[in-house]
Amino acid sequence: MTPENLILIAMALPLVAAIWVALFGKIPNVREAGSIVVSIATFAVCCMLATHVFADARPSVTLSEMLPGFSISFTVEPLGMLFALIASGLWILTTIYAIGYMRGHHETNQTRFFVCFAVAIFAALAAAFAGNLFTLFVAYEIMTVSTYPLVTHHGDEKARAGGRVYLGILLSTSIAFFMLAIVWTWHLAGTLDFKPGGILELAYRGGKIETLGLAILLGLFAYGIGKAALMPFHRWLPAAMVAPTPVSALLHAVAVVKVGVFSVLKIVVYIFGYDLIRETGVSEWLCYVAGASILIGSLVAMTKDNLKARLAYSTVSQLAYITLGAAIATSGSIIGSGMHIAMHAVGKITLFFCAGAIYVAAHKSNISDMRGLGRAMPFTFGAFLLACISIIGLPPGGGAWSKWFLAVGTADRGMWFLLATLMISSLLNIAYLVPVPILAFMTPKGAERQTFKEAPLMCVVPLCITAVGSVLLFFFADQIYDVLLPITEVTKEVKS
Amino acid sequence: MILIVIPILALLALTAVAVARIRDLWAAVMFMGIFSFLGASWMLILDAPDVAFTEAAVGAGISTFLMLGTLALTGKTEKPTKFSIVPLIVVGITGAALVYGTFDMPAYGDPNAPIQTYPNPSFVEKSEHDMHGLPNVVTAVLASYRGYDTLGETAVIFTAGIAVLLILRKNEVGEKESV
Amino acid sequence: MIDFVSQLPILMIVLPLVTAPICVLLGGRQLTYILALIVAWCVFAISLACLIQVNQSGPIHYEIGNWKPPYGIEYVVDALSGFVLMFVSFLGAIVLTYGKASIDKEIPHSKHYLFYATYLLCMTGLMGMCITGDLFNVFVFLEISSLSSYALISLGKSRRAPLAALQYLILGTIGATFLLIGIGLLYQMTGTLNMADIAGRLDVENGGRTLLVAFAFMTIGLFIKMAVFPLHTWLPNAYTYAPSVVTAFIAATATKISVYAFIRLIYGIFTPDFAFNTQPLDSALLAMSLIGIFIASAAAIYQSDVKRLLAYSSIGQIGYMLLGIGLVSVGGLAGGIVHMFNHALIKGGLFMAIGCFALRIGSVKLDDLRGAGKTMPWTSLAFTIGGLGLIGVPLTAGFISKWMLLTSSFEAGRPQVAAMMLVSSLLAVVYVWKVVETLYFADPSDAAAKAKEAPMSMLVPLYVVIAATVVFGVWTDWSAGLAQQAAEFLFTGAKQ
Amino acid sequence: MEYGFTLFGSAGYGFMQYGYIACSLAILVTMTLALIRAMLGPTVFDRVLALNMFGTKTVLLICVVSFLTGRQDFIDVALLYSLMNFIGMVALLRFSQLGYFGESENERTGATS
Amino acid sequence: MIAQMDIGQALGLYNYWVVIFLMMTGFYMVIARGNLIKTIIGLNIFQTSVVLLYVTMGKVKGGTAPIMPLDVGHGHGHGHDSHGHEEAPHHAADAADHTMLQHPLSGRVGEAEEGPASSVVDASGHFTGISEPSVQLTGFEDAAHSHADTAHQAAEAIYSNPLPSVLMLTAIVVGVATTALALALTVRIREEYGTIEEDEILEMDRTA
Amino acid sequence: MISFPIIRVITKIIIPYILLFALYVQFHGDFGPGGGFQAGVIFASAFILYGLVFGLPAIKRVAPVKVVEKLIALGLLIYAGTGVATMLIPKSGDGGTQLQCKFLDYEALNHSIEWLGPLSGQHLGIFLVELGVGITVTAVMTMVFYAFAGREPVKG
Amino acid sequence: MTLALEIISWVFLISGSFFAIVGGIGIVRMPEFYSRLHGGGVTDTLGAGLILVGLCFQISNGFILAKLLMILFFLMVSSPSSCHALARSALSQGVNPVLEINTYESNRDSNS
Repeated sequence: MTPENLILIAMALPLVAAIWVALFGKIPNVREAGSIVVSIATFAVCCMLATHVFADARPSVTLSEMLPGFSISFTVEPLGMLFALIASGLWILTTIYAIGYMRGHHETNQTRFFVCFAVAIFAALAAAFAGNLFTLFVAYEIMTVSTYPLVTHHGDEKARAGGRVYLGILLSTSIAFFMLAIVWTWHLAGTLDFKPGGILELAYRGGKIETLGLAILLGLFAYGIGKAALMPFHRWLPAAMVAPTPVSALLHAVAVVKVGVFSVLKIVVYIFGYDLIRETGVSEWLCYVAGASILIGSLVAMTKDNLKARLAYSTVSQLAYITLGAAIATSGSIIGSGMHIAMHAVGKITLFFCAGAIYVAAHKSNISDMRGLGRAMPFTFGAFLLACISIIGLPPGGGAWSKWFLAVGTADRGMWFLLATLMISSLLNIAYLVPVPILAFMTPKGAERQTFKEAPLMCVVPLCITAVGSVLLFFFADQIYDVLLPITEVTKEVKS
Repeated sequence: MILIVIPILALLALTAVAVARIRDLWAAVMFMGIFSFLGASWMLILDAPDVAFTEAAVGAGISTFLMLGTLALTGKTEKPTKFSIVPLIVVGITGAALVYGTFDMPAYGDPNAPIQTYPNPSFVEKSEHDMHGLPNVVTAVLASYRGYDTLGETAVIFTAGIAVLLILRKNEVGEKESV
Repeated sequence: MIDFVSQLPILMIVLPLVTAPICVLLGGRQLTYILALIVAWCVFAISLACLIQVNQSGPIHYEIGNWKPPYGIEYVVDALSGFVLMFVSFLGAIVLTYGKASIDKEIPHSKHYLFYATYLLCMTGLMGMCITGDLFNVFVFLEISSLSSYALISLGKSRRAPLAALQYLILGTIGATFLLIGIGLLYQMTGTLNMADIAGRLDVENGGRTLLVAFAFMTIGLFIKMAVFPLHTWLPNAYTYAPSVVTAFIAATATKISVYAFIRLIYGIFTPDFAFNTQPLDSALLAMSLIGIFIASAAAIYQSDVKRLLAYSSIGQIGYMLLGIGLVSVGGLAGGIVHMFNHALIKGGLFMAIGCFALRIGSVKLDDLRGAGKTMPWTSLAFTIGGLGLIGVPLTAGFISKWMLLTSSFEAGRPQVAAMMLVSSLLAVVYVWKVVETLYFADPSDAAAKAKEAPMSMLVPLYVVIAATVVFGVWTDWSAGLAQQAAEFLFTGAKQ
Repeated sequence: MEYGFTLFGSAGYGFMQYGYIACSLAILVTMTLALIRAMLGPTVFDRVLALNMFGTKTVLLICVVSFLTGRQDFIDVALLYSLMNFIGMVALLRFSQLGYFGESENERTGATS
Repeated sequence: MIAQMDIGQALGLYNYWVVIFLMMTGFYMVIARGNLIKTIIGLNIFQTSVVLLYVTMGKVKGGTAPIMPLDVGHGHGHGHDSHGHEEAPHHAADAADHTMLQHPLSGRVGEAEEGPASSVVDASGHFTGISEPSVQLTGFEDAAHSHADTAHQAAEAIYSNPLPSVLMLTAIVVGVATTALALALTVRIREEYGTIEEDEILEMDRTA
Repeated sequence: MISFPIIRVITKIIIPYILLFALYVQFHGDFGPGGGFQAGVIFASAFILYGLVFGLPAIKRVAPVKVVEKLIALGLLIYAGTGVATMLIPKSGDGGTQLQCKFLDYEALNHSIEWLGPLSGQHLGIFLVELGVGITVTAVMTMVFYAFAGREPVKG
Repeated sequence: MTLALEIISWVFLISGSFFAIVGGIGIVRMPEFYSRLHGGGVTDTLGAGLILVGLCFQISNGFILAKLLMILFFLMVSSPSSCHALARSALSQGVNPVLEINTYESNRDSNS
């Protein structure tokens, strides 16, 4: 099988899953067996594809060309491959977890849920493989629309209100800013393809756009990609917390937010070219906005008692790390951002799985109600603790490496203030995450009699796997670094 | 000729204003008939007997019958409405625009106007040649040169006919009233 | 042997025109339907043949009655009119195919043959306006189409239908009379009615003021017919209270033809130089269309009747077409033309879906449509896809035209227009989503819960149209290519 | 301005023309008077009477004008006018008698359209 | 703007201004919006005025209607009767009379009277006119005769432009079609609402 | 109009003349002012007058609704049919070639009748076309009259 | 045509014009409906008739003469009958003749 075919197969599989689920909606076992099988197959295909990509192949497929130079096409490069691997890998676990959660929770409309879920994964893969801005945009929009039914899954007024905020912010930013930025790029560069070294340099050198214009364009991109949850367009993230927990896991760990920051990263690397950004300094403001998002997100997270809300704000903060890395635009920080996508994905999904497991088992969602739960649910809270470590950036959590690279990046650019921000933020992370397992393990049970036990096996197994994964990533960070290195190297080759 | 035209024009204007002002709808319809009569007289003077003929048949004839028939079914007087300045302004602007547009027009009856000189040979001269001795050039143009327009016109009348049928014909017994 | 190929342009118009009286002569319900259906598809086939012929061998001129243009009436099928004729006849045919069940329900049976005759006449009028090269002939066919649409609209079941028709009649007649005044002034200054001839004989030095007024009057007349924002008052009522089939047909075609006539007016009769350089029409058009888009879209948001909502959206969409004209570039014009086509498909599809709802639920109030997504899944899906097209989501037809408009507004040096267009799309998101949310995520209303899926005879044509919106959103060589060709033709034609 | 305002058209008229013009003016004066009555009312019958008279005067005017312009074949139009005038009168009377165009009570035979 | 126009030009346009006044009266009635019937009457007046506008355009000073006179052979052989004045003093009037049909300076009046009948119509009575197509006419001999005459006349007489008349015939028909439809709708509205005052109807719709 | 015997009598006297005049206008339209449309209106006026004076049922006996309805279509068909016929009949071009005519090209109707001799296609075409217009207009106007007269006023 | 015919025709025309105007004045100045009917009758028959007859003398073409006579016939038939119908209709609709008005002065206020 050629890598080109693998791309198509990888993307087709989730759609197959969606159709399968839709067809066998009436028979839950068949439906879900299909889901799992397809998700494993997708991951396998992605791995096969990865062997090609990591061997410096850049397979490319063009589906249809709508206008000259304006097409739906896919090109796989390391960053996207990494993201695809994360998405497809975690999809398997999420699917298993979701089955457990949904059954444990007796949710309605499960068929719709799994269909949309599969479509969202398809969109994530399409975004990962996107060969040009337009394809990325399409995938991005498909993701927005397909996750909307997931957010409003409960169908009550609260869910619909949350869904409205979710869809409203994501669609409006993407249409009003992202689209505008794409058109502008097209106008400037005459192409939308992702090219190593960026496509805007020529336009900038040719005087078609001033530095201020470039800064505005970057701003349009950064805010247009609402999924990156850069403040002040982060409101959709907490609003989407009305969704069932597997959805939150999907939204906040794997698919949606990661598509956002991934897009930002990709635009910085392949559209602007991070040398251009660094040279012109157009991203400095973005650094500070990202820094502010990091701090504010963390601070807000501390005030939330609802676990999912706290995690949501934590995500806002963590996403800003990635954006910050992109904005700093040194090769180290870019790699750090790319790594952080992986590290945070694995860590955060664990946290959400835990939150869901707690909810399934104990029907608790507020942190203050979780006193002493750790004894009843040791695996869950153990996993929670491991993931916390990774998110905070302490060894042996994977997050340590990515944060390290980011910190090095700020130091390279002499942004000492931002370096301090990163450090303070890590402290804040400790302050809002660690109390949860401490509360669960260390405090005695409350007065009421509690007879909780662990959530169903289908829930616990995935979360243990991801927790272990987040630790393993610490030891295999080297591989990720190697994988991501070509992104920056290619740029240098072009420069020289 | 101008001695006749000017009174006719004055009467036309007077009638038009009368129609606009009068509240009695029946009288308004009658004035409309008068307006048509006068307009047709002027058309005759303007060398358009065919148009005058038609206007007489339509404006003073069919239209009036229809209006009266409708009034018979509806009601005879108009309720006084409160005066609004907006329509007057709109009308004023439109009228001013039109008057402005006349400034570059060829004068009335100018034989050198584009309309009189352009299709050369003119319809009159051409139709002698084409029509094998059809004296009424208007008919020749109507039915032959621009016969297609007239087909369209017939289609319009046809449309109006079946449209009125669609709107006013009562439904057959056993069908619910289309209300 | 009769050479039918050379007679195609006239057959296109005369065939339905002759069939209408034949319908009346025959009477009967099924027979006339079949006859009308056959003729409608024949007309589509003919128009397609004409379009192909035009693409291969340039514009077709057909002198009716064998009289040379300044004397007789001439038909001109060029790239633009061929394109418009094609989609008008297509929508005419497909809506008729779709409409049997709906007509059976909404129109008294004894009037069916009259209905079909009127429908064919309406089609004749619209196509006649499009194909003719003679200015006065435009007026005549405009009246044929208008009169028949007044009659068709008044057939609605609501008691407000006759009033809506009368309001349309009054405004429409004012519009037509303004057009007539303009034609008269133009004729007086040039001595001819043939469009190409007029264009050649315009004498701006000596008749500037009269020509200006003629242009203004014709423009306003056409604006009324196309329901540009401040002159739109007839449209919402007319669309809301007309029978479903009529709404689908008229909404898809009537206003587009007026836009077409306006394009002809600017590019075929007056020169763009006259319209845009001596008068600041381009800025005026842009301002007007943007204001129209915003106000109409905002009004659409507040509607509780879906038909009315879509009607307001139509007013907004007309703004996009004018925007394309106002950009005064090949790209912008092509965008406007493509948007005519795409919007015809999308609006046709949406109103067809609404017709299905009306058939099964009996009402198209938002309240009554609650939860129809469950009982009428296919119709709801069609509506959703159409709605996405209306928003301009990528991979739907609506996107392509918006993209073309956006890029050309950048090229025209008006990025602010592009930005406002994008912001206005957000309003479209809101009103479309309002309906979609009601369909899928609200508690079913009584009527919707009892409804069953629309019959196959309606769904199949509906899906043909909806599929077309997707197909032309992905493979745009054909639609955008033809529009591009037409726009280039207009521009180069104007330069000669 | 040569196409403008010469009192008697492009060239002088003969006695005949003056005569016709005088005659037309007399008719126009009568028309004006009829119009005044139509405006004043007060009953609807006054208006109908004035309308009828106006119509007749139009017929005359057209006859005279067609002689004046030398196109006597146009009195077809006058013929039509006289017909329309009569029919219009009948319509008006019918309307004022019955209030609507439909069948009167004693003429009704149950036929419907 | 107006200052640039001389009086003559103004007088050359007065017809148009009257027509515009009529149009605007009709237009005012339409948009002043009250009674539906009144609105329709307004539309009618509006359209009739447009007809007048067109017809005014077609007129040529000193021209006549574009219908070639049929009744040749009577009087002096022209469409209009020249009243048989023999007296010398009346000749001026007679000539002036002719100018309405014929070009003032043409002086070919006499030729037109006697020439054509012999020269253009051949012995068999078939018309072989000036560069006539091969079609021969016998069913229309009368017309052919008259045509022979009028053919020459047409060269001399000024005819007003027939095209505006033709257009306006169509426009009038369109107008009456519109009126009929509008009235039919009005009848329906009255049946539905019981009134034909627009504001009352709208009020009823609002409260309904 | 029972109560107006004089009107009834006068109407009876006048109607034949109206019809005669209508026919005159119809067929003399090539020569003087008038044509199909005007003739149609006059024809219809005669019907309307009859209907006004003698009542709707009386006029419906003269011109039944069904017939009038079909006549509406017939007139337009005659017109359009003439056009289609010109399309189908080839005209003889130069040197005996057979050319296909365009729509409404009356030259195609040029033909020769044994006892009459050659007949101008233009005349024939215009005649047919005017006839079509006349029929349609008559029928439509009568129909519209029926439609209005068939309704009854609503009290209120 | 002879001068005599000319003179006769012009006499008719002028007297016709005169009666037309007189009738016109009558229709405006007469005090109430039924007396105005009289004025209308004068113009419609006498005025119109005289003018048409006067025009008849000017015509040499028989066809046009026939048409003119036709018009005359129509007017003569239709005007009186419609006048009659009008009067009758007015009477039946309750427009009563105001019999006590004898002088123009006394009707000034009733007319307003």
